[in-house]
Amino acid sequence: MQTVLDIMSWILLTAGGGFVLVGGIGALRMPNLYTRMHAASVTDTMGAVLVLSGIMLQAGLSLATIKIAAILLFLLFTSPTSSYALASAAMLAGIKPDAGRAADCEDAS
Amino acid sequence: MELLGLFHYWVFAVLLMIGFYAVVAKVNLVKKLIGLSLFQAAVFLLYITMGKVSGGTAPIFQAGMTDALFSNPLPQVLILTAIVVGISTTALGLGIVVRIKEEYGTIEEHEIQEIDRR
Amino acid sequence: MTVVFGIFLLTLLVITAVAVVRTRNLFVAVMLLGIFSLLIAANFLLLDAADVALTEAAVGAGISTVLFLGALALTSETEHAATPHRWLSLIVVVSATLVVLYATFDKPTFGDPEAPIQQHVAPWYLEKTPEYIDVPNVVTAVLASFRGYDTLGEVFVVFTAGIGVLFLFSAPHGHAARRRPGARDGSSIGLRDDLIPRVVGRLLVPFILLFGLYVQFHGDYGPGGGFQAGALVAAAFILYALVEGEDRTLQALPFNALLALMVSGALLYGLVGVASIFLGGNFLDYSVLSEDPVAGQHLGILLIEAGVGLTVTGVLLSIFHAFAARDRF
Amino acid sequence: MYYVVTIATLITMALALVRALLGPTVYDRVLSVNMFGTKTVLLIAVIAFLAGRPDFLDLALAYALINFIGVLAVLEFFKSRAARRAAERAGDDA
Repeated sequence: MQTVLDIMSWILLTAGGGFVLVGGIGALRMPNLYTRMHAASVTDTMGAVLVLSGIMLQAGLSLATIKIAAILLFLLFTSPTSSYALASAAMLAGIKPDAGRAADCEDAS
Repeated sequence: MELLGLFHYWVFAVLLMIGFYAVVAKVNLVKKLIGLSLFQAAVFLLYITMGKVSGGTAPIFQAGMTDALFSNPLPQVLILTAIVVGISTTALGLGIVVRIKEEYGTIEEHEIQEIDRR
Repeated sequence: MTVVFGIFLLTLLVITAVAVVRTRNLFVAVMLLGIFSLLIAANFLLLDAADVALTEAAVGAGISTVLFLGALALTSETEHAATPHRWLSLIVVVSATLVVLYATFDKPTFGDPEAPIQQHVAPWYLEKTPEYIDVPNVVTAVLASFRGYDTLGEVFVVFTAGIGVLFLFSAPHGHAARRRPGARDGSSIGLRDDLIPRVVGRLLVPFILLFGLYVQFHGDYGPGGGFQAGALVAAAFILYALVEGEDRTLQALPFNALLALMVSGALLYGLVGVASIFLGGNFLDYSVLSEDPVAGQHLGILLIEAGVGLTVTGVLLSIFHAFAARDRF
Repeated sequence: MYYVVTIATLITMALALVRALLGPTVYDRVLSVNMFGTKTVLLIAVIAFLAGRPDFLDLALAYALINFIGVLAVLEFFKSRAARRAAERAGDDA
């Protein structure tokens, strides 16, 4: 039983690490703000869910698992909200979503 | 490895001086305060680094942890309070900067001095 | 391996610090300062200082960004290009760096258990805490009991800083003529029009408050205590002010109540000390507060941590309101 | 096995920092601060288990709750700045 749990948490943790890394590379390499935001949200949702559930399997039934579940819940509430807030602020400031090219220009202020 | 043991102190020295540079060379008062908080963070880092013991753990007793090695709690106590004091004093500094802006219309040091000379 | 992680994080820390100083856009500098705070908290954790990392988290992530942004809104966002005496200051700074670097070679190696700092007082604290105070968190024991004097001083410094900010902002406006009626309308309602942040923000406020109380009262057993809890509770009210506007926050917790919090926390701390004198002990010697010395210590720590929490909450929130209530021009 | 995740998180933090330094807009920097915050939560959670001290999770919980405030403050800052500029323009016209 323990071995099965270990292997499962191994898989979850490694996959989570992979998603985190891919999101990081995307946030660096994507051509404009909105695509970068898209890449960054991979780390906030998929990466966080996989890594934290991998840890949860290791922790077993304890207070730590409840805390991790709370962390996961709050992350899933806050990170989409902050992405929304950021995207709406950028939209209002006049940065156009344009997937093809680097559509950014430095905010004049 | 012998030299790597001093890396933390080098980082402290470099951070301290980056903060110091911002305080002496920049003329913008908000930037000076930012430099001051970098300086402050460097000192925090020095204290905490000195309290660390290799192979030690945080000085909080836990069930089933007999004769574990603990890091030094004393620097942690000093820095814990210093962080909150630091943010309060930074806020005081920012308050003074805001008042200067209201009275002089600028927060650049040389412009303030020019206005004072007139 | 942990040491390698630490070195990596420290390198990022130095890069961030250089970028903070180099950028001319103060808004960008504040954002980078947020990253700096996250990095230094992770470093504190790697260096076994969980309590310090929690304090940095509570203060650095929310409150300091909000205060700096408030100050930028009231002053200006960009820095002028002029740096007079640039070369002179560079020379001074580089030579000072060389002196400090030279001094580091006399330091004991990182993590050396034989270093002078590990020989004095600290082993005594670690050994005697279970006997005299009997709380698992040695940091709390030292903070609240063994070095209660220091903490009393720090609380009064925080209190004084709060009074100082309120005093500064009690002055009338320099440019009263430039104030326009209605100019404040946009700034006082916060994000009341943005539905999604508003709903999520309102959802989080009670949880942050609950977590603050947990940190306050669980501080004897895990990382936490009055300073962290005060900052967390203040952060909860700041979040409420951001999503619901200043006026509603002031309805929930009026300004007079904040002043009362500030004063009562500091007073509570002092009175515990005076009470222990009257009961026959020394100032801030909690052993006399109860029949059993250890129970007395527990009671004393509970009371003074409550005092610290009240003062820190009151001061941070009144500073925030003082900045937010200032007319923008 | 926690090392894999820790290293991935650290590299992502470095990448986010590069994005914060490059910009080009202020929104990119806010994005990377936000991303950095989530990565710190993950890093702290992993380190807590790496060190065998689950009580460090309080710290990750604090960050999960508090990080949000920074982004909202930025949004409020942009909004009030836009309102201020609009008021200034209206004042200039009058």
